[in-house]
Amino acid sequence: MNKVLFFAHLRDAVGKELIEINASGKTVGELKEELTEKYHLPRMETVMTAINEEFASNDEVIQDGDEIAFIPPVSGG
Amino acid sequence: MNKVLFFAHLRDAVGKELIEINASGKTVGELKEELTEKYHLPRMETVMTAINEEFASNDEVIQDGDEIAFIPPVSGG
Amino acid sequence: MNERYSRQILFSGIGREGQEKIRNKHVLIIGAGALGSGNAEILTRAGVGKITIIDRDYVELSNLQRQQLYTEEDVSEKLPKAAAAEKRLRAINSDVEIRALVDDATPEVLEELISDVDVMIDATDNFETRMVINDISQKYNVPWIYGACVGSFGMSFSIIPGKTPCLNCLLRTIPLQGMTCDTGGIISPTVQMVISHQTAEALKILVEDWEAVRTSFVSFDLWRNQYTSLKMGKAKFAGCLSCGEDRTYPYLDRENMTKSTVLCGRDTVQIRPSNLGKISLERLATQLLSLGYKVKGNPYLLSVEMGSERMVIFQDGRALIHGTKDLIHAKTIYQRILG
Amino acid sequence: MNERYSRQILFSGIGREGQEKIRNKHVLIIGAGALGSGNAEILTRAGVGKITIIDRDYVELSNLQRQQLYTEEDVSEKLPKAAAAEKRLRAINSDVEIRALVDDATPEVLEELISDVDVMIDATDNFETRMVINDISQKYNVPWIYGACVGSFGMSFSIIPGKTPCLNCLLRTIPLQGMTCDTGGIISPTVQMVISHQTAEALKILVEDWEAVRTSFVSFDLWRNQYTSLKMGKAKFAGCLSCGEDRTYPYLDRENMTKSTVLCGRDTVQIRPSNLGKISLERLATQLLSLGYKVKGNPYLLSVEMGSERMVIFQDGRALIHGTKDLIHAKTIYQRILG
Repeated sequence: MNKVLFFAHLRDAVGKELIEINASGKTVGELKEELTEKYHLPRMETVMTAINEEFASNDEVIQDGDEIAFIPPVSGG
Repeated sequence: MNKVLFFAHLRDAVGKELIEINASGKTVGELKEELTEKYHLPRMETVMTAINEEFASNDEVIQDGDEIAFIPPVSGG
Repeated sequence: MNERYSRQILFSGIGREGQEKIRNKHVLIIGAGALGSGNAEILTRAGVGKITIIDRDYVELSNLQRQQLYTEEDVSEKLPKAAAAEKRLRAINSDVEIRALVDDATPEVLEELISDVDVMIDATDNFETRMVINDISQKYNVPWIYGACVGSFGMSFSIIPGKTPCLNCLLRTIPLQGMTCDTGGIISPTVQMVISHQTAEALKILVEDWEAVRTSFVSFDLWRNQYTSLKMGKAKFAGCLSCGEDRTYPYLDRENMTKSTVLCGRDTVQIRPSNLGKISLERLATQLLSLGYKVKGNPYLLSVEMGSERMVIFQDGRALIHGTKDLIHAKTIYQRILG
Repeated sequence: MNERYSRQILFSGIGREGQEKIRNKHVLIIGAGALGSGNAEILTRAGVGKITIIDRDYVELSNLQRQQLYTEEDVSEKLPKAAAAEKRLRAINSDVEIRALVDDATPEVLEELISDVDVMIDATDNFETRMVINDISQKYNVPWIYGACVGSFGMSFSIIPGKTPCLNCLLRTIPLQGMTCDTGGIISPTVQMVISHQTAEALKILVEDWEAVRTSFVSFDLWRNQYTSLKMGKAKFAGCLSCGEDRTYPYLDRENMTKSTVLCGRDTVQIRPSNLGKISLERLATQLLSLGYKVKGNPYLLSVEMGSERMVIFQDGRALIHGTKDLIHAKTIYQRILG
């Protein structure tokens, strides 16, 4: 199983900060697509992904137990 | 084994942020005394202790693998 | 939409209803130094209905490095901090009722101010006053937000009566020799980060979003890139004299306060701290020397030159401040060094 | 000891030598909004030798909730932010050489300013300018500190050429529709916390304490009590056009910039963004409606009333701003909504 954390407006879109799903074997890109569809997440292609508090690219493969976080870069200032 | 983290001036006194020692079976109070002697730490009786990111009192017993942190409340402002 | 606060109303945690609540609340800020001036500016800009700020000190040149309401002109006019703060806060937001008091935050003074206060912000520089705030908070059921910093290290904790542990639970006794900005230095990003935490908590309390109020104790070091958040449930102490069942509010008792007395016929004030206990004169001497102070001493006392004053500190924490008859000024000097 | 900076010199990370370095450095702050005014105040108080701040905008009433250098008087005088900032910064610290420019931070303008700059602070409100800063940073080997915030959510990352990944590595393409303070709202504690991180990093860079500079990407949510710090080593992209081996600095190329043109004979400016690509008009409409804007539209375009102007947005991101001939004003309005 994997914990998936959502930050900022992604959290609002999903309705909670944390979900638990089984994403092991999937790439980050595949997980993004799946979640985009399920939760209608906006613009996931520009969202930063972390696996276990380390930056991960779209083709990285998720292992069982990995903690995933999605952090949308924002532009306000 | 246990990781022990020092914050603020305690870190300066010890010379590093993190040490690894075996403290399992000791109480927080005993560990404080031991470290005070070894590193000449100032006023440990007023320093807050956390075990695994949770506040711990002086009579709490440390388990193997516990992460200890010493955080001195400061008065500046 | 109220144009002035439109960006704040847009934020989902506040909204129009939250802004209305903020507009009808009263915040008491104790201290107008680094934390006090920053907290006051943010809450004034946010449109809080009424802000009371109390401080006993004057604006000095060495304040300008981090105390954001003040200018070089305030230093040259030697304005009291509360007065200088009031002037700037009014220019920032004339909607807010600002009450500025040049006074020492004693139990008597705070008990008089507390009646319609919704939250207190700790912007003091010593544990003695914090313990008074803590007792007032418990006695009158008003939340307060602890904040403190030295160097690049800072911390904050929201204290909600009946819900979280109180400061007395955490500390049990007042640390006599806490690090202060006059002994450990301070950089302004640290101050601002403590203020960020304090004002975010204050806004949550003002809009009554109790779910959102942080229950953990935050501490961080900006130079060493550390940030920790501690769960505090276990810190609650049933026998606590400030928040336990048999509470006495010990810090509202005059007996437990630092006493300052002008010594008759001499240009000297004596300071006698509340919790007498030995301090390490040797360690204090080393520390003060490394900071560039002129220090002389023997096993029984230390003598420190501080500008036009000279402070003599005894092992039990008692001190004589020579060169002044001003009780409040003497206490300020004392707490700058001894926290 | 220099009395004014004594508390900063006392801090072990700075010291007398560090203060001397700070005194001889030049910081360029791009933007004088919420992040810019706060960064400028802290660095001015810290005694940086020279500070240049550039902004194209004017002080408006809705800025006062979080933009700390400005007062109600600045609003009523409609002062440019750079000019109002300069006035206040001078009153705070006459030691510091303040240069304030009322201008758009285009590649040309920034390339002219960069020569003796030691660090750039990102205080912009859009990714397009950030990408320009990022390319300038790589081309001239000057670190910059990214900072951004919306609502209670904020982030910061220090970008050191040759050491850390750059913003282009992280984003690969510019997000066309980033959340902005005009769409997601903002509270001032969030701004201050980003500023704390940015100024702490700036001080480390100014005193050349490269060991202390944070290499992780920080993000936090003050309302939801979150704080994360991500290791970024793996984000470095060898083929990056800004910092890779075959770099072209694409964002310094005029072809890749948002173009604004006054439409002949009409009181209208056309904005054509650099990275054309479909945007979701439906989502944008829902968002703007929920924020209280008057929105009309069809599958091909949206029309939004914004005070005295009206913006028509097409699917490819192109927009017409009716009611103005001022290119910079039009671009400001556009980026407020589209980030």
